[in-house]
Amino acid sequence: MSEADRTVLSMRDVKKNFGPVAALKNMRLEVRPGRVHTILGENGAGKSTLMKILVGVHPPTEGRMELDGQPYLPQNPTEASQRGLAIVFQELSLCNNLSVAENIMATHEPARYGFINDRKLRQQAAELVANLGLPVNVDAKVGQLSIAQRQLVEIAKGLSHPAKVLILDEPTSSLSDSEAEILFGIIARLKARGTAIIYISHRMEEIMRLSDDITVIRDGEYVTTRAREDTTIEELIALMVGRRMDEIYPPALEPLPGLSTAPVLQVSGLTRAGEFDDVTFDLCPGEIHGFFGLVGSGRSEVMSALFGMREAQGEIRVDGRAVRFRNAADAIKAGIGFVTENRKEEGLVLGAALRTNISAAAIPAFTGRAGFMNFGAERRAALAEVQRLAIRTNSLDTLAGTLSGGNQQKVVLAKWLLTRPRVLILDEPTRGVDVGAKFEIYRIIRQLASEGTAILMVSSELPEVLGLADRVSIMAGGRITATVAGTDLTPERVMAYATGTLK
Amino acid sequence: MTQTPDPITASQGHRLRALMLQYGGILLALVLLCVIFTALNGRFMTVANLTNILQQVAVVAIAAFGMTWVILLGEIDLSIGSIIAVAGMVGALALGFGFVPALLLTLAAGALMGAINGVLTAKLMLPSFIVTVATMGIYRGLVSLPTNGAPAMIADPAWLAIGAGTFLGLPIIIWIVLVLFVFNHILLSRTTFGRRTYLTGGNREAALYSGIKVDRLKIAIFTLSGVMAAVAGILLSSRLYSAQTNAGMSYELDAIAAAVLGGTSLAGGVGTMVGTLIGALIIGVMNNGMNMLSVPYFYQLIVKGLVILIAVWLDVRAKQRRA
Amino acid sequence: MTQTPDPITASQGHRLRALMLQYGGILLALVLLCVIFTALNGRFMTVANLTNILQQVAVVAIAAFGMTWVILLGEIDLSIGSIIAVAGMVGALALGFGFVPALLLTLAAGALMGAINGVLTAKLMLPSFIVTVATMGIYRGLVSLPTNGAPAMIADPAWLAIGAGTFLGLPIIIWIVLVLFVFNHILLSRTTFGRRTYLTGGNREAALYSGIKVDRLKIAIFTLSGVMAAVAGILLSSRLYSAQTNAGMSYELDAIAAAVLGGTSLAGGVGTMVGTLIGALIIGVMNNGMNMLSVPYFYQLIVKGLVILIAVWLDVRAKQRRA
Amino acid sequence: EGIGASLLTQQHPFYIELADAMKAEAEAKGVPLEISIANQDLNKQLADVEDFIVKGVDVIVISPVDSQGAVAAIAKAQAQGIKVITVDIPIANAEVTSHIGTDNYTGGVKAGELMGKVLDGKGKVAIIDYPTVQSVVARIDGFKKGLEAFPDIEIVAQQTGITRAEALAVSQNMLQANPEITGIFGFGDDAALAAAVAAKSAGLQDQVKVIGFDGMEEARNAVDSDPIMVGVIQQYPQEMGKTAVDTAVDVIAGKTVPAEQPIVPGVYVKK
Ligand SMILES: Nc1ncnc2c1ncn2[C@@H]1O[C@H](COP(=O)(O)OP(=O)(O)OP(=O)(O)O)[C@@H](O)[C@H]1O
Ligand SMILES: Nc1ncnc2c1ncn2[C@@H]1O[C@H](COP(=O)(O)OP(=O)(O)OP(=O)(O)O)[C@@H](O)[C@H]1O
Ligand SMILES: [Mg+2]
Ligand SMILES: [Mg+2]
Repeated sequence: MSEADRTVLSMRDVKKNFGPVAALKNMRLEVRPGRVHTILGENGAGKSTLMKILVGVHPPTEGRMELDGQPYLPQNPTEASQRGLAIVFQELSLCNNLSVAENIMATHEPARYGFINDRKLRQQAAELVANLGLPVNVDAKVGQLSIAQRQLVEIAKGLSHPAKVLILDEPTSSLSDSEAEILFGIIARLKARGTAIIYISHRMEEIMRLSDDITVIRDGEYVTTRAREDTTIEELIALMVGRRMDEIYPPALEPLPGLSTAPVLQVSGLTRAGEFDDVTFDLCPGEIHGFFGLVGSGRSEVMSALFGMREAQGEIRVDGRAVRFRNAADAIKAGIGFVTENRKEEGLVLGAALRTNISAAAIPAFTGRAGFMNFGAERRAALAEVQRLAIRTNSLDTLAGTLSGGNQQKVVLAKWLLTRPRVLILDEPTRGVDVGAKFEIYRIIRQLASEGTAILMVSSELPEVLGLADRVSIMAGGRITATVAGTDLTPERVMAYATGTLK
Repeated sequence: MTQTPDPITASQGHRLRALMLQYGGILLALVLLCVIFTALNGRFMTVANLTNILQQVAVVAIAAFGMTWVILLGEIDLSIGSIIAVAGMVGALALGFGFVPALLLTLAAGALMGAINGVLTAKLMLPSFIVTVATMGIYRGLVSLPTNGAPAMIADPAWLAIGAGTFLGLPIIIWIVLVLFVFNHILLSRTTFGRRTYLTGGNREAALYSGIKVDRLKIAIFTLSGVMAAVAGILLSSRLYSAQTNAGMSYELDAIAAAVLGGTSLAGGVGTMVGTLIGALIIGVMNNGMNMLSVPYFYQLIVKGLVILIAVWLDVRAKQRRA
Repeated sequence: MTQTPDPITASQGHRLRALMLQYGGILLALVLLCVIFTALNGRFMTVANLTNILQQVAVVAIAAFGMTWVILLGEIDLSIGSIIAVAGMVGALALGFGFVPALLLTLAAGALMGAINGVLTAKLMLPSFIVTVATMGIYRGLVSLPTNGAPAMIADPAWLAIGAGTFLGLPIIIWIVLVLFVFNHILLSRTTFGRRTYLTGGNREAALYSGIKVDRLKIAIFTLSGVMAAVAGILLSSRLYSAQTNAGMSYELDAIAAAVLGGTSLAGGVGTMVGTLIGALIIGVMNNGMNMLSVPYFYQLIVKGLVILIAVWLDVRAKQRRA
Repeated sequence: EGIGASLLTQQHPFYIELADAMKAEAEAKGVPLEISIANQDLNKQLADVEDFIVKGVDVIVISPVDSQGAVAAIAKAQAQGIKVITVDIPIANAEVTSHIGTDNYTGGVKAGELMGKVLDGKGKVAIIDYPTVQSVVARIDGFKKGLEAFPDIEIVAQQTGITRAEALAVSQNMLQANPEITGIFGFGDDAALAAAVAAKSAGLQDQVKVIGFDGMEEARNAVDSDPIMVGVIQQYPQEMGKTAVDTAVDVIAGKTVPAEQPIVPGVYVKK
């Protein structure tokens, strides 16, 4: 038996129930050293649950697992890590008030008699980060980092000690292509060293590039495992969603007749020291305006300033009238909606019901007489959004925190669709969303645009930006370096502006 | 994929079951207590005694309603004991202007003290724990100034009737508790104000992004808590025929305990008025029942602690089962 | 983007500045208080009086060290006041077996009571607020049983020397505070135990995922808090020549206030022992200074509240400036 | 059936002795006695009395948490036809069947006179008080009255120290601010004993004289053995408790009892 045929980790007939919810029904998996094994499935199919079972966060309800031919049933993450498994979690599991270095080295700090050697700790973390080629400052407090940088820290943490099996649960969901490239380089090196890698992602191109084996799961059930050479994107999608999909980026729809062409939003000279500088653009009804840039280029900050959550100099006009938003309520009243990028912190109340989350930004719309909530209308509206976005849940009263990552993202989207905004800001709207749902979201974006909603779309996924946007503003270092449209809208040009090689 | 059942009938049909599921543990604790006390003392389960319990629990229950709001926001209000005392004193002194002016002045004083807590917490962004520890001292100091620490007697018959009178055969004080319970319950569970409170307590950042004016809400809720404490202070001073400068001392702990017993999470975002009422009743039944059984004071302390532990444990277990 | 300076020189060079940045606001408050009291009373700034302050603050400071751990974890311990009393009583009664056995028994009792809090919180998954409200009553009831509420006299010279004796010219009680401060400070800032506490308090989920045994940690920390309270109880009983059954009543609030004044966040994950010590000193200086100035009791309450507000406000402002 | 007693506290030796004396006497007379502890909370006292009413006691003995605020509880009991006897602390503005108590004001005067005598009529005096308790206020007023006879004695500080720990800190600080203090009056034994400790730790044991109030065993021993403790005003809880129960028994038997049964405090000085 050659090394590559050896199974390092296997699981058979694994079941996992969360109360009445059957997250996994009959999972099967064989992972081999030096190969990237991708798990593919829709949102809520059970991928993260599978990984959490592997690293001892949840015990399986039933089933057998083996590691190196030995029975394997980790009771907690420590045991899993001692047995040689490492994981980069989908939902960030970092401590905001500690530094990057302290997070990366958490629980295996260089220490003697329990005393931590801080110098060594920072050195080791800095070395690790440098070796990995990650652009993060190890002394920064994690709470001050952007979501993308936190994801890089999470990756560094997962790689901070050697492992036989490395699990990456949607590591690229908030990375832009250039950071993703760094990660792919790392993966290649680990592969060469014989590390087995379990990889989860919803980005099909990436999957086809990286994977050696691909396991498809659907509704918690094992569907099939294919070698990458023996399959195609189309087939995988069909296996995953149970039907054929021809296109991912739906074509633009005819705009409704009588749409005004006057800009609905005009931004000029928007500046906030240290974050962004002289941001100027305008936005017309029905337009999809993309914002592209590398991590930390300041796009999210601009959007939160537009939404009244940050003070900034400069002028914002809505329908030609100058406005000054003191808070998000003002912005919402002016018809702006904002799908934020960090769903856990800014998007959702994890401990509240789905219904409560979906109506959160549209409370005024469900206010009846004397401040009473109109529960019937709220339920009907929430239900409509749940169905439109195919959010996987069995009740509107489910707590948002128990949904899978991608479904949580859809809830945030639903919440803002419900406000019927005239200007919708989307910050990484498809972060962690599966292909089928992505298509659905794109279709909705198109639909909204055709009805006259103006859309500002921040995305780090270049294909997504190119596939949807009419115009793209490219940000680098807090400034808009170019705005391109039409035939200029090519991947090469956009990347060149983003990285600063073209000015 | 989405096996969403019809949401409207779902919520209506399982109403009662949902109630049992939600409060099963804590209700069980309350019922157990009552059964035990009834078995041990025949006079426990009499109308007179149950009325007694409700009257005795009134002050803490009303304060706990206000506290529930504050805790739901993820904040805390330790000053309510002192506000109770100040309210009584303001009432006693203002009764010179007549009953209605005194009532209004007292409620206004409660609102003002609550609003100060709220403004300091929301606008200066100080932790509410430390703000209300500070105002707890300040208000307690203030209450003692007019009489130099002595109590102020109350003779106004209308004021005294609040604590001693009856209406339709039920003590007025119980009516007040019921009305305030219904008011707070509806405000919390049926209005947008309540909804905003849950959202903000659950995730302040997300609430801000959803367009909720968190600062205003916070001030409103601390004000509400102050008003509830003022009502509690009115009842207390009426029951005691006097305003005591050390009235309400450490009632904040009882109020918090009632809320937490009733399932309110100190992290914010989770809790109900029904739970708080049950929590307050548990505390009241326990105090009364042990008095009826002549349990010596120190043993009462111990038993009370044990009962609280068992009640929360029953509740936590019931909730785990459900999940 | 990553302008990482050399990390090692950076940390050494900016040590002092970092200290000022971190504690600037609260240090300023402490210094201001001292300046005001010195200006108003010449006897304030004397060695004798400063020794006085340190002695008076000792009990609360030590309890606050323990409390800081608990709060860092995102929990709370309201039972320490009662543990202080139980510790004194155990000591007084156990002195019959000799000084050393009494000392050990007292510390063991503190550890046991803390561990009970920890186990109930960690293993039964009850909220620590309600657990320690309950044990506050239970321990307070227990302390009164042996003497039926009366104080127990202490005559053992070694035990009394703890509160009254000196060593190298400094009262032993101050030595104890210093040693425990250094111990807790190092344990928190330099060891893996401390780091785990920060991680767990900052993000419990993340800590679990990182393989920290959160339950064990929690029990250990409540135990530590119990031991600290026991030491505080020993000091108090030694200073008072007796174990009082109402000793330490409401000291938990002072301890929490000291920690929060010192910048410890009740949400967990943020705080230091240095801050807590400064917080405790502010409380001590304030009490002493106002006594020296013969400020009447009620005004003291008010002034104390105001000073706490101003101190936290200065601190919050300083931190905002920095950010 | 029987007597219900609602006492102010159970964490003070005076009240412990009072309760013990009541229990002993009730046993001797064969009458049921139940004791509730109000723990210094007037609202709890009211609840305790309400519970007594429901239980159907014949007589209530009460040591009011507050001499004015307890009116509510007493009125409630009397409205049900239950007779009320107060011990230790009298009730203002209400008629009770009988009051048995120390004359705190007179005790305070005696303390003032003693202080004047031990200081030879001159010096500086500090007071530790508890301003929200009326019996203590009476003691302090009496003490000041007693000192009026000594114009060369000046009261230089008056601070609040409720528990022994607080009293210790307060006396340390007063001595620090006024090192020329020669006399300290503590409103109770705890305050006085703490003041003595503070004087010693400040090295002023030869200068300061301390007088207390209550006169429980610990304080009396201190007066005997500790030169700083020059005297203590002594109350008689046993006598008070016994009288209270005897009075209650008489009331149940339908006898008339005196409305006032004052127990004059003694002055305990070194043997
Ligand atoms: N703690 C939990 N309690 C209840 N249900 C849960 C819990 N965790 C996961 N689930 C449910 O289990 C199912 C699988 O979730 P999981 O997170 O594994 O999906 P996923 O495949 O990782 O999806 P995504 O691509 O969106 O991340 C979902 O229906 C989810 O709601
Ligand atoms: N190397 C770094 N170290 C510390 N902070 C950084 C670093 N780089 C950027 N930041 C911070 O990150 C923020 C910029 O991230 P932001 O989220 O605005 O970028 P973005 O363009 O939206 O990109 P993305 O959302 O993809 O991360 C700024 O607040 C900046 O201070
Ligand atoms: Mg997932
Ligand atoms: Mg961003």
